[in-house]
This record gives sequence, C-alpha cells and structure tokens, in this order.
Amino acid sequence: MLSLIVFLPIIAGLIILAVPSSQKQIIRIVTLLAALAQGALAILIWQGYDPSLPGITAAADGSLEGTFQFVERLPWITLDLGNFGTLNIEYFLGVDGLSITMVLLTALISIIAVLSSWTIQKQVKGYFILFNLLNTAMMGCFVALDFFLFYVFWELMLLPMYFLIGIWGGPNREYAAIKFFLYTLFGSVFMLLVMIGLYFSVIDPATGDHTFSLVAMASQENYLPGSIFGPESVMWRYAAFIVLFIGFAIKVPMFPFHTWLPDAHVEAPTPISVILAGVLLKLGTYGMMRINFPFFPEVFQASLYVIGVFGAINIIYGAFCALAQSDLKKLVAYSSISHMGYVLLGLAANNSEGMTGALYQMFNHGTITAMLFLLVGVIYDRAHTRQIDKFGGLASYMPVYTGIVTVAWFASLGLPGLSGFISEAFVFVGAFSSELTRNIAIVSVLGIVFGAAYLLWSLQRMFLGKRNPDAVYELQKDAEGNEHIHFHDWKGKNDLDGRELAMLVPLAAIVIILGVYPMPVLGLITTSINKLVEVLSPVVLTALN
Amino acid sequence: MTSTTYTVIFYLFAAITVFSAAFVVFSRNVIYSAFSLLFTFFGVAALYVFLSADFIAVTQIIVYVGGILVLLLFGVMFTNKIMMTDLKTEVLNIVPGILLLVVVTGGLIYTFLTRADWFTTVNQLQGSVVEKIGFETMSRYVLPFEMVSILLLLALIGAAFLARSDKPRKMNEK
Amino acid sequence: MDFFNTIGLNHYLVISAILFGLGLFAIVTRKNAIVVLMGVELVLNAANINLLAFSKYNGGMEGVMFGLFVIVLAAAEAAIALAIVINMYKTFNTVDVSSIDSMKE
Amino acid sequence: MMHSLIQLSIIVLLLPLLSFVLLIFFNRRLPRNGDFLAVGILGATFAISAWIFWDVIVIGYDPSFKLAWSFNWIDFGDVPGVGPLQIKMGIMIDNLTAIMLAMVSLISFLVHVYSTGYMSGDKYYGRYFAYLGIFTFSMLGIVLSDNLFSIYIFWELVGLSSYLLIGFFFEKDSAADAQKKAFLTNRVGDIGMWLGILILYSQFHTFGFEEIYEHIKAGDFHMSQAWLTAAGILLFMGCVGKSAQFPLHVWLPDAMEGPTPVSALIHAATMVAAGVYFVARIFVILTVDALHVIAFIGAITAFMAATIAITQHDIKRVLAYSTVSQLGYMVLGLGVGAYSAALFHLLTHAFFKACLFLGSGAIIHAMHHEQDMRWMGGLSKKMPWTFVTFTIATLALAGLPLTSGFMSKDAILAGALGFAEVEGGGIYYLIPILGFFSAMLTAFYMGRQIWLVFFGESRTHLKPADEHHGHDDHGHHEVHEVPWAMRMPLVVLAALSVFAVFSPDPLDGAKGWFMHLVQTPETVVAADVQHENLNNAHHDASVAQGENKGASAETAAVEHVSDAVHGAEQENVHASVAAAGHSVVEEHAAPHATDDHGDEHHGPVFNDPRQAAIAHAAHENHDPAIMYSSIVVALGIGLALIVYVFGFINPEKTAQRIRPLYLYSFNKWYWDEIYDATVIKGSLLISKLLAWFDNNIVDGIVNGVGALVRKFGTASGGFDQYVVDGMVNFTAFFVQTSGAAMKKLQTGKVQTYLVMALVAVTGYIVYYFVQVM
Repeated sequence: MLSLIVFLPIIAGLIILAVPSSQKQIIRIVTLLAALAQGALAILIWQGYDPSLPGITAAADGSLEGTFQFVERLPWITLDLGNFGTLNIEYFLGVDGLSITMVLLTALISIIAVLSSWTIQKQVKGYFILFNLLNTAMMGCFVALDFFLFYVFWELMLLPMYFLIGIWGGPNREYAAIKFFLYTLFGSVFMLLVMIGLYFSVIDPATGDHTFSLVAMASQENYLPGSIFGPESVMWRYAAFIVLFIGFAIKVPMFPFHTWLPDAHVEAPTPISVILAGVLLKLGTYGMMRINFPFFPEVFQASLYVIGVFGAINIIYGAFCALAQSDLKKLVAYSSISHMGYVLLGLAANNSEGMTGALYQMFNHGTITAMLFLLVGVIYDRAHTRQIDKFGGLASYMPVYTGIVTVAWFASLGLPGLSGFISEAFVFVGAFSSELTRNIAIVSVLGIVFGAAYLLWSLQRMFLGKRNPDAVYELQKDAEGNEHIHFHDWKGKNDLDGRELAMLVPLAAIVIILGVYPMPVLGLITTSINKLVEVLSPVVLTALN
Repeated sequence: MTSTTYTVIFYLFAAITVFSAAFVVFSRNVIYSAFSLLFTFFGVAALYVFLSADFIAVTQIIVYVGGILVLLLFGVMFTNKIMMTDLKTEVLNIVPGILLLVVVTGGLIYTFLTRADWFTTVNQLQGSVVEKIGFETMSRYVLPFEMVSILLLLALIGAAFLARSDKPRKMNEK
Repeated sequence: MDFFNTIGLNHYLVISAILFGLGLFAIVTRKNAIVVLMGVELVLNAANINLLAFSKYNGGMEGVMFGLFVIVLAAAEAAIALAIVINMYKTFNTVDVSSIDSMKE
Repeated sequence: MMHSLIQLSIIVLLLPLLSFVLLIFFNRRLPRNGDFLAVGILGATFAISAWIFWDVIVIGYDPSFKLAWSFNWIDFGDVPGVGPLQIKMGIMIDNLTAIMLAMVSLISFLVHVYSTGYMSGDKYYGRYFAYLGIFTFSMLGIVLSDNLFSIYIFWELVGLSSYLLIGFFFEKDSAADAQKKAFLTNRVGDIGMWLGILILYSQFHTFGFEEIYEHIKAGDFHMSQAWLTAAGILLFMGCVGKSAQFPLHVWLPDAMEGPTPVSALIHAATMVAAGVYFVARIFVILTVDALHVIAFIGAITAFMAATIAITQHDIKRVLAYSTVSQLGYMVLGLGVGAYSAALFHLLTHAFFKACLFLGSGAIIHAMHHEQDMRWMGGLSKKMPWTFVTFTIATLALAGLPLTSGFMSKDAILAGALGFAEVEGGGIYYLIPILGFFSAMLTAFYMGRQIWLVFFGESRTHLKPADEHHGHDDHGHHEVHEVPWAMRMPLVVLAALSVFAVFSPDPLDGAKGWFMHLVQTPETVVAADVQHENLNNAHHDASVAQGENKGASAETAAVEHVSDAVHGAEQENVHASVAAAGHSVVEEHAAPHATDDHGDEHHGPVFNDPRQAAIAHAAHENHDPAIMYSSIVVALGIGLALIVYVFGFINPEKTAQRIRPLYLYSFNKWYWDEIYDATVIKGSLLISKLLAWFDNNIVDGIVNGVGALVRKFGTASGGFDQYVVDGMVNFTAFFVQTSGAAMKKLQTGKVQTYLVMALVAVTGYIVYYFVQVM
C-alpha cells in the first residue's frame, strides 16, 4: 500500500520515458493520472487509518503492534563490516498521526501541482519525469521509518528540485538553484554523520542488534550505555541534536538559514513553488518531530526557549520583510517564513495544544500557501510581472479571481472560520500555556497584526482602488460601455479559467471546511501528538536515567 | 742462415704486412686497397712461416689470395663500374676511428710490452707441423674438422643462393 | 737493443695489434662495404697471428689447428659477405654502408 | 434533546449565513440580484428572534433565566498533564442575549429593507446584501456565544464583514484605506483580547464563560492577581478596538466611507456595541483596577469624541463621533459598575443612533450624495418624515426627558456619581464630570446639526464649484422625500426611541423591564483579591454617609457598615456589609415602590461590599443625576440655539477667536497624524530596515561564504592547473626533448652503432685496466 503510493509516480515516470517527447498531452495526462491514483490511495489509507493508535514509538516489547499502521518491513541492505558488526538497512515504511496528515497533504498538493504544470511548455518530458521523481521522494520521506531510507529519499529530493528550479526557473534560476542545493546539502551532510552515530548507539530490542529504525531510536531505552549517543554522553547528544536541528531548520527555513527560500520561490516556476512551500518546508518540521526531538528529548527540553525565540523571530521578522516587498511572490515567500515560525513556536511550547497546533499549521500552511502561489502564478501568467505596484483595481475586472484571492489572503492572515486561524490559535494557546514560552507568545502575537498588515496592504494596492497609471494592463470599453481588462499577449480568459478553478476551488473548500470543523484532520493527529508529548516529557527521561 | 739475417727478413715482412695493411686502410681507391691487401696476406703468410706453421701459411696463400681476395675483387668489379672513376670510398666518423685505432693499438702494444710477461716454454714448435696437423685433424679435432667442412659447404650454398640472380624464381613463377 | 735483435713473442703480438687496429679503423671509417670487409679480414688475420704465435711459443698444436679453422671460417665469411654485398647493391644500387640507414626510424 | 429555544436560536444564527451563501454565489442569476431573498430571510430571522424574545422576556419574566447548550468542537484526547481535553462550542441564551438577538435582527432587517431603496442600482447590489448577511450571522454569533473562543471567532468575522462593507465602494481609494485601517486597528485590539483569552485558558484549559467563572470563584487562578487584572484589561482591549474606544477610536469615523445603511447597522447599532456586550459578558471577572481603567477609558472617549463632533462638517462624521462618544458612555457605565444601565444605553442607543444614520442616509440620498452640512439646510419642509424621525432620535441622543436616551444616560451618570463617591472622590469625580460635560456637548452638536440640516435656507448654491467632485449636476436637483422602503425603518426606529417602550416612568429607567431582567451580576473575583479595596468600600460608605445627611435610617445603616468594617475580619465584613447594603436598599426602595415590579428593580443582593456600596450610592444619586443632566442638556441645546438660531454668537468668528482649540478639535486631536507618524511610519521603516538587513547582511553573509568558497576553489583549481599539471607537462616535455635529442643518435647506420659499441667496450676495458693498475 505505502510502497504503491510512494513508487506510483516513478512508474508514471518510466511510462513517460517511453512516450515520445512530442506527445506533451499524453505525458501530462499520465502524470495527472498517477497523481490522482496517488490521491485515491491516500484517501484509502486515510479511511483505513485508526486514529486511536499513537505511533511515534514501538510498543513496550519493541513490536509495532498497535502503534504504527500499514507497516511494510523488509531487510534491504545487509553488509558485513567485519569487526564493526553488520549493517542492517531495512525497507521500513509505516504511518502514524504525524505521517498520515503529511501523506494526505503531499497527495493533494501533487495533484494541484500537476494541474498547475499544464502551462509548462519547455522540455515537457524531462520536466514531468523529474516531477514524478520529486513526488516519490517527498512521499517516501514522510512514510519512511528507517533512517537510512529516510535519508535516501531526503537526498533524492534535492536532485529533481535542483533541476526543476535551475532549468524551468526564472531569469536568475541558476543562482537560486545552486543556493537551494548547497543550503540543503549542507544541512543533510551533518544528518548523515549523526545517522551513523545513532546506528551504532541504538539496539533494536526485537532483534538485539544495531538498527536504523526510527521507531527504535525514538525510545530512549534502546540506546546502548557507553555508546556515542548513549544516555551518559551528554556532550555528543547535545552536538547531535544541534546539528540535526540545523539540518532540519534549513528546510523549515529558520531565521538565519532562510535566505534560500525567497530566491528559490521567486525563480521557481509556479508548480514548483507550490510543492516547495506546500510540502518541502514541512519536511523540516516533520523531521524535527519525528527524529530530532524524540531522539534527544532532554536536549529538546533544555533548548525549548531557544527554539521558541527562533520561532518568534521567524514570525515577526518574516512579517516585517514581507511588508517591505514589492514583488508579490517574494511577499508570499516571506509570509511562509513567518507562518513556519508559528510551527516552531508551537513545537517549542512542548504541550499537546502547541504541538497539535504546529502539526495542523503545517497542514494548513501547505494548503493555504499553495493557494497563494497558484494565485500569484495566475496573475503572472497574464501580466508577466509580479510587481505589486504594476496592478491596481483588479477587483473590478477579475471578480472571481479577487474573490479567491480574498479567501486565500484572509486564510493566510488567520481569519477565524478559515483553517489557518485554528492552527495559529492553538499554537498560541500552547505557547502561552507553557510557563517557559509565555513571554515569547506574547511578543509573537504582534505577528497577527503585521501579517494582516502586509496582506491587506498588498490586497489594497493590487485589487482595490483604480487602475494604476503604470499598470501592465489596459482597459477596454465594450459596446455597453462596461470596461474590460486586457493583458498584452494574453489570449486566454481574463478571469480564472476552468483549469485554474479546478486547482483553486478544492483548496479553498478544504481551507474553509477545516476552518469550520477541524476534526477530520485534528482527529488523526491528537493521539500521536499526545504520545509525542509524553515521549518528550521529562518524566520519561528520569525513568531512563 | 744467421739470426741477423733471420731478424732482418722478419722485419722486412713485418713492415710489408703493416704498411700494406695501412695502405689498404687509408687508400681511397678500392682497387688499390684490394691489391695492397694481397701484399698484406703475403706478409702474414710469411710471418706464419716464421712461426713454423708452414702448412697454415700455404693455406693462407691459397685461401686468401686465391679465394677471398678474388672474391673481393669480384665484388669490387660487380659493385663499382670499372670504367667509372668513382672507385673511391669516402671516410666517415674519422675521429672515433682514429681514436679507436690509437687507443686499441696503443693499449694493446703497451699491455704486451710492459705488463705481460708471457710464460714461454723451451720446447717450442720446431720445423714443419704438417704431420702433426694431419694427426690432430684425424684424431683429436675430427669433429670440429667435419663441422667446419659442413659449415663451409653451407656457406658456399648460401652465398650462391644469395648472390644468384632472380631468374630461377621467375622461371618458377612460369 | 736485445729486443730488436732477438725476435720474440712480443714482436708478433705488436704486429697483430697494429693489424687489428688498422682493421678496426677500416671497419669503422670506410663507407665502401668491400673495404669494410677488407678490414674484417685484417682483424681476422691479426687474430690468426696471435693464435699461431702463442701456439709456437708454448709448443702446443691448439693454436695451429684453430688458425686453420679460422682461415676456413674466414673463407666462408668472405663468401657470404660478398653475396650480401651484392644483394645490397641490387637492392639499394650502392655499396655505401652509410647511405643505407633504413633502420633509422 | 435540545431545548426548543436553542434550536430556534441555531436557526436564527444560520439563516443570515444562508442568505450570504445564496447571494454571494447566485446574486447575478437571481432577479433583482436576490435582494428580496435577503430581505425575506432577514424577516424570518427577525420573526424567530422576536419569538425567542417573546418567550424569554415577555412570557418568562425571570431575571435569572439562563439556557445553555454546547458540543465538542475539538477533542484533544487524553492530554498528558491535563487529562481529557475538549474544546466546546455552544450557545447560551439569557435575557441579555434574547434582547440583543431581537435588537440585532430587527435593526438588520430594517437596514435590509432600507437598503433596497438606498442601494438600488448599485453595481454590486447583490454582493452588498450578501455582506449584510454574513455580518448579521457573525453578530448573532457573538451574541449567542457561550465561550471566549467562539466569541473571538465571530469577533473577527464581524471585523471581516465590517472590512468588506466599509470597502464596498472599493474603487474609491479613501474607502480602501478606511477598510484597511478599520481591520488593522481592530486587529490591534483583538490581539489584546486574544492574550486575555490565553491567560484565562492557560489557567483553566477551557474557554467557556461559565467554567471560567466557576474556576475563578473557586480560586483556581494560580497566577498572581496582577495577571487577572491584566486579563481583564486585555480582554477589554478587544472592546477598545471594536467599540472604538480612546486609543483605537480612529477607524470608526473613517468607516463612514461605507454605505450609510452599513454605518447605521454596523458602526452605530450593533458591531460597535458588541465591544460593550463583550465587556458585560466578562464583567464578573474584572478586578477593581481593571474596572477603573475601563471607566477612565470610557470617560476620556466620551469627552474627546464629543469635543471633536462639535466642529465636523460631514453629517456622517458628526454622527460617527457621537457614536464614539456614546460608546464611551457605555464603557464608562460598565467601568463604574452600572452594568445594567450601560447595557440599557446600548439598547436605546442602538435604536436612536440607527435612526439617525438612516435619516442622514435619507438626507444624503435626497441631496444626491452631498454629505457636507454646510451646503444643506432647509430640508424640514422638503423631507417632513425624515425631519420628524431624525429630530426624535436627536432628542433621544441629546438625552432630553421623555426619550429612551434620557433614561439610560441618566442611569449611567447616576452610576458614575455613585462610583465616584464610593471610590472616595478626588480623581474619580473626573468621570461623572466628564460624563456630564459630554452630555452638554452632545446636546450642543446635535442641536447644531438639526439646525444646519433642516432649518434655515438651502445653502446648496453656496458650495464652491471645485468641491463638485464627480457629481457634476448634483445639488441642483429638486430635493424630495425618500421612498417608503427608506421611510418605514425611520418610523419604526423613531418609535423605539420613546421612553414608553422601555419603562412606564419617563424619569426612571430602573422601573422598566430591562433593568429588571438585566441585572448586575455578582463579581466572581474573590474578596481577598479586593481586600485593599475593601477599606475603600468602607471609606466610601462613610463618604456616602457624609454626603447624605438626610435620611437617618441610611445613616444608621452606613454607620453600621463602617462599624462592622472597623470591627470584624473579612468574611464577617462581607456578610455584614451585604446585609447593610441590602437593608439600605430596601428602605431606600420603599418610597419608589409604586409600579408592580417596583421592589425588584434594585438588583440582586451583593456579597461584595464594593458592589453593594456602589449600587446603593447609584440609587442615592439617581435624582441628582436627573437634575444635573437635565441642566447640562438644557445648556447644550440653549447654546446651540444661541449660536445657530438666534445668531447671538457667530460660529465662524468664535472659531477664529479660539482658533487653536478649534483646529485641535477639527483635526480630531491629531490622532491620525500621530499614529501615522509613529506607528505606521515606524513599522514601515522597521520593515524596510529588516528587508535591507535580510538582503544585504544575512544574504550577504551567505553569498560572502559562497564567494569565499568559490575563491578557494579557483585557487586550488589554479594550483591544480599550473603546478600539478605543470609537473606532468614538464615530464612529458622533458621526455620529448630528450627523446628528440636521443633520436639524433639513432642514425640507422651500422657503423655508428659499431662505433658506439666499440667506444663503450674500449672505455670499459680502459677503465678496467686503470682499476687494475
């Protein structure tokens, strides 16, 4: 089941390989079908998923009964390293509350991104092959339960991303692509070292020898005393936590490591921005929740405040930077930096409300930011510019577009009744409830205002008022004398056409539904989050030491 | 005859040998060389006689003068158009040549005269050795003798084969 | 003065040495293949003189016999050499040894 | 099984949403853009809420009526350290809710009807009704919410609908600015409110009002009391934003950019009152310090807005500032503990202010979008209906007797006086004084407005040509009365501004059903929190005594109070003080007990000495308040008459004489300028700085590192190219040259080789001999 959902895109990619590159439509349709099948599988998994099982760690006896679901576990690579013992790498997939939401998100975003890729005209074949590769890598990252497998998918993601930005990107694409690539590679190198160290310090209670299993690593009883990351080697555990955290924080991206994001977004083509913001950023925080924190809970406990501060910096710093942008896409990019800050803050809260809010925020940010980038892409297709001051008064001429933009914008600024609000609300609830991060929460609340400020300001400058003198479009009067908008060399419908509606309306519907009644998603994650909080709580540590 | 005359005659032949050899070497004309080589051979033969190897001396004269020298002359005739004047032969790398001449000759002579004190017995060969050669050839050196004769035969056949014209091959080809 | 009066082994050796040197000189310096052959003959003769001289002064027959053989070999050698020279002439239309440098490169 | 009222209220809540959904999607496809649909749905809404009102208020006439229903909205499961945790959503109906429900749906319905006339022919006619629908939905949601979380949700939603409606004419830049300003200013208030909610949640892990009250009553609040005060003030910040109180009032006047019916519905009657309603909901958890802050904010707002309203020219702006001022009154009333009075004023104000706005809308409509009072005048004859209704509402606003406004304002002022006494005079007297002064100003500027608009000669022709923005031919049209669709609401609202609706006694609203049904709830803040105020209480009591030498019984009672306070320790104190307060109340009530509910209108029995004392003092000051307020209102109207009717004082000249004051008022105390210079410019500057920092410093570091690496790369590359490669090439070169040299030796000539061989051999031999020798 999970293997299928992971490797379906690859299969599609292979089929595409066989298709002559002149058959663009066939290639697109094949990819779309694959994505749709993936979505169907995701829904099946969702239906079959039992939200009462916690996941995160294995059962007391090391078995996965009653914790993870849809588990697929096979020996993959077994190497004899002589006196280092044997290297057991497993093909180990499974989902719990953390994964299932991300799996759903990934499937959804993939479908949307395929639809949005319809306009790609350059080297369609290569594009879609890379696209499918990327899709597989993302999905794999979320369901992999073997650190080595996770790492493979993690690295596999970089390659297609690099080319997709570097070939199909904007004018400055090479710079952005290499920046993205180096940043993330830098992060993952340390991860590799820590991974190996963990392998030699963790024992799988079931088999009794070393393992890469994330599940085994998540419970502190499995750490060998005296090993490099054993309970008593405090320094190494701190070092490992920090480098892992940096590795994931780059993906998030967290404040000092965020500068790749605006460039990558501005240069990347719309569908890639959608995937980048919708799914890839989540991998950072997902990795923290799955790997970084449960492996070194005591370090996590010790560094809560720092994480919270970084979250607050992200929130406010991102909001301020967004306020100053003149490029709409850059504004959205900074807004997603700001929103990922909420996730960090929620994680720093280290209680159920905060963590649930964080995970839910990951999901919502995925859908909302996908909408934002799609909308930016829509206007960019028509006007070939993203400069905010090159528009104005669009509301009069593109009502449907404006309507959906309004929904997306307000969802992004956390309007109640839209999904973004609930996650942010619970992030704040959690952060405030914990003594440690209370003052951080108080400061971060400013982010709400500034978030509203930059979004409403851009909304006003682009859509309200009248057409700017130096706008990139003309107004034409028809027979009845009503004005119509006209973009240069744009043949298509001025307002949204069917394909764009097919992308945007489902997202908008999801945003609204989850804003009114969040349980469909929250119900999946609460059990796991409670378990995670329990794993991270100091009680467990005292028990282990 | 006295030892004085013996000595004088020895020096005479020695001089003939040496100078004619020198002429062979230094003369520019192949014909002259060839003919002066004749004198060299005669001188050497005479020296053989002095060395009480009369049979060898005779053989020398027969083989060299009668055979080899004639062969050489034939070669000269074949390869140099007599009527043409360019029987000359130029010299090359004269410097190393002279060097070698001086060093080798000088070195040898110096060695012989100064350092070598050869052990010489009292019972030297006296008179003719023809009989002894006969015995030796048939008894002790019979195998080398046969081998030499076979070798000679082969050499002659080979020489004939090498030197013949291509006619027979053409006939074969017919 | 005694050296010049009484002819001894050394006299023959000196002559053979001179002959040897001259033959060597001919072999090295002369361009004409025939003259080179002559030099070879000279060297052979020098060797022969040595053989016979030593054979006389220690009263053995070996030197004599070898001298005999050497002469025979010289004959054979001469025959072959001449044949080669003639072929050479047929091939290159010259007997100039130095002009035959097809071994070069 | 839900209670039928709950079901009804849910229907009431959802009907406007239905109207929104239908109209936002289908308005183009529907005939008349579906306005009949909206009006019909709102009519139904009003009908149902009227039914609820009838059930709760008229049939069951019970001050302690309360009905609640809730469901699990979010289930967090078994949270470590907390246990099972659910977030509930629910509905609570009590008297106040029922009344607000009826009020909101009525005014919304009337505005819908009115808008069919006012907005007819607009480009986005259908969308307008859709927005009205979502506003009504969220407003009803606020009213019905039983927990802080849902009230916050609807709070933001009314903010949204207000945003949408203010910016309804979004082609106008001023409208776009105003809507943004309104939303952001509200957001500032909302984050305060949100933090307050967080403080309470972090203690009790629940949002429900009732649970929170219970917990605080039980003393489960484990943070310091400063936090509780902070929670109160922060929650109040929500009201400050929404009800346009003093620091955040700037958005409301600009909000007049919206269509006038919208101003009537949202920015006069309902939404802005929601802040007051919210403070009333959380009234019981407010500590004394929080109440003081609220009282002062309210007083300052009332006064400031009144002063500004005097000098405005735009008819709607005058009303807007009067709205701010009246909201200040309500907040003041809550702050001083005159809970029911404040809410009473909320209700009455909603009706007459809606009437005023709709009236002004009618005038603007008739004047073809002329809003400047200087160019109006003489409309009384042309628009008699509007004139009459507008005047009635004006009198109510000014607070003349026989109007509803008189009763409510008087009650608030009485409460303020009592509060000042209880709190021990001094600075606290500022509050009632500001209140009365604002009352006078209100009377003055409303009189001014009436005169400028309806009396005198038409001044349309006086308008300078350059101010003819857009409407080239406007003003020269014949002005005539508005259609019935717009007239009917005016009449209804004017009728609702008369005292009889609320109380049989034109002088005492306390005898009315409202004050009976909506009574000041008992504070839940534990007394020991207020022990420092307790001495105040006693002290105030004695002050009260000092002031009312008259009635000996009261004196005795108050003596008793003070003695008790002197004597016993805390709990006895409560009891005795309460007893005292009650007895006093009873006795004092006796002479007034004329009507049937007479003896009940004095409110509940207070355990809290302070509340008891204030309630008592408020009743004490009822009659003085009537007197004072009548005087100041008379003064205000008289001044207006003197200035504008009899013309004894020329307003222009006066303005010139006190020019700085005039300008200060005319420019709204320069708040916009101040905020623009500090907050807006400041944050934009910061954002520019941070963006620069991001692009040049952070990214610069990154690129610098990149460049460094690249430099190193090129360096090592050069080393590789020139040194390492160089060695290789040199070797090759050496071999090649030496080979070429050697090649020369290979002449291919036999003799050369021979010479070499010989030379070598000879050399060796010579060497050998040299060795030997």
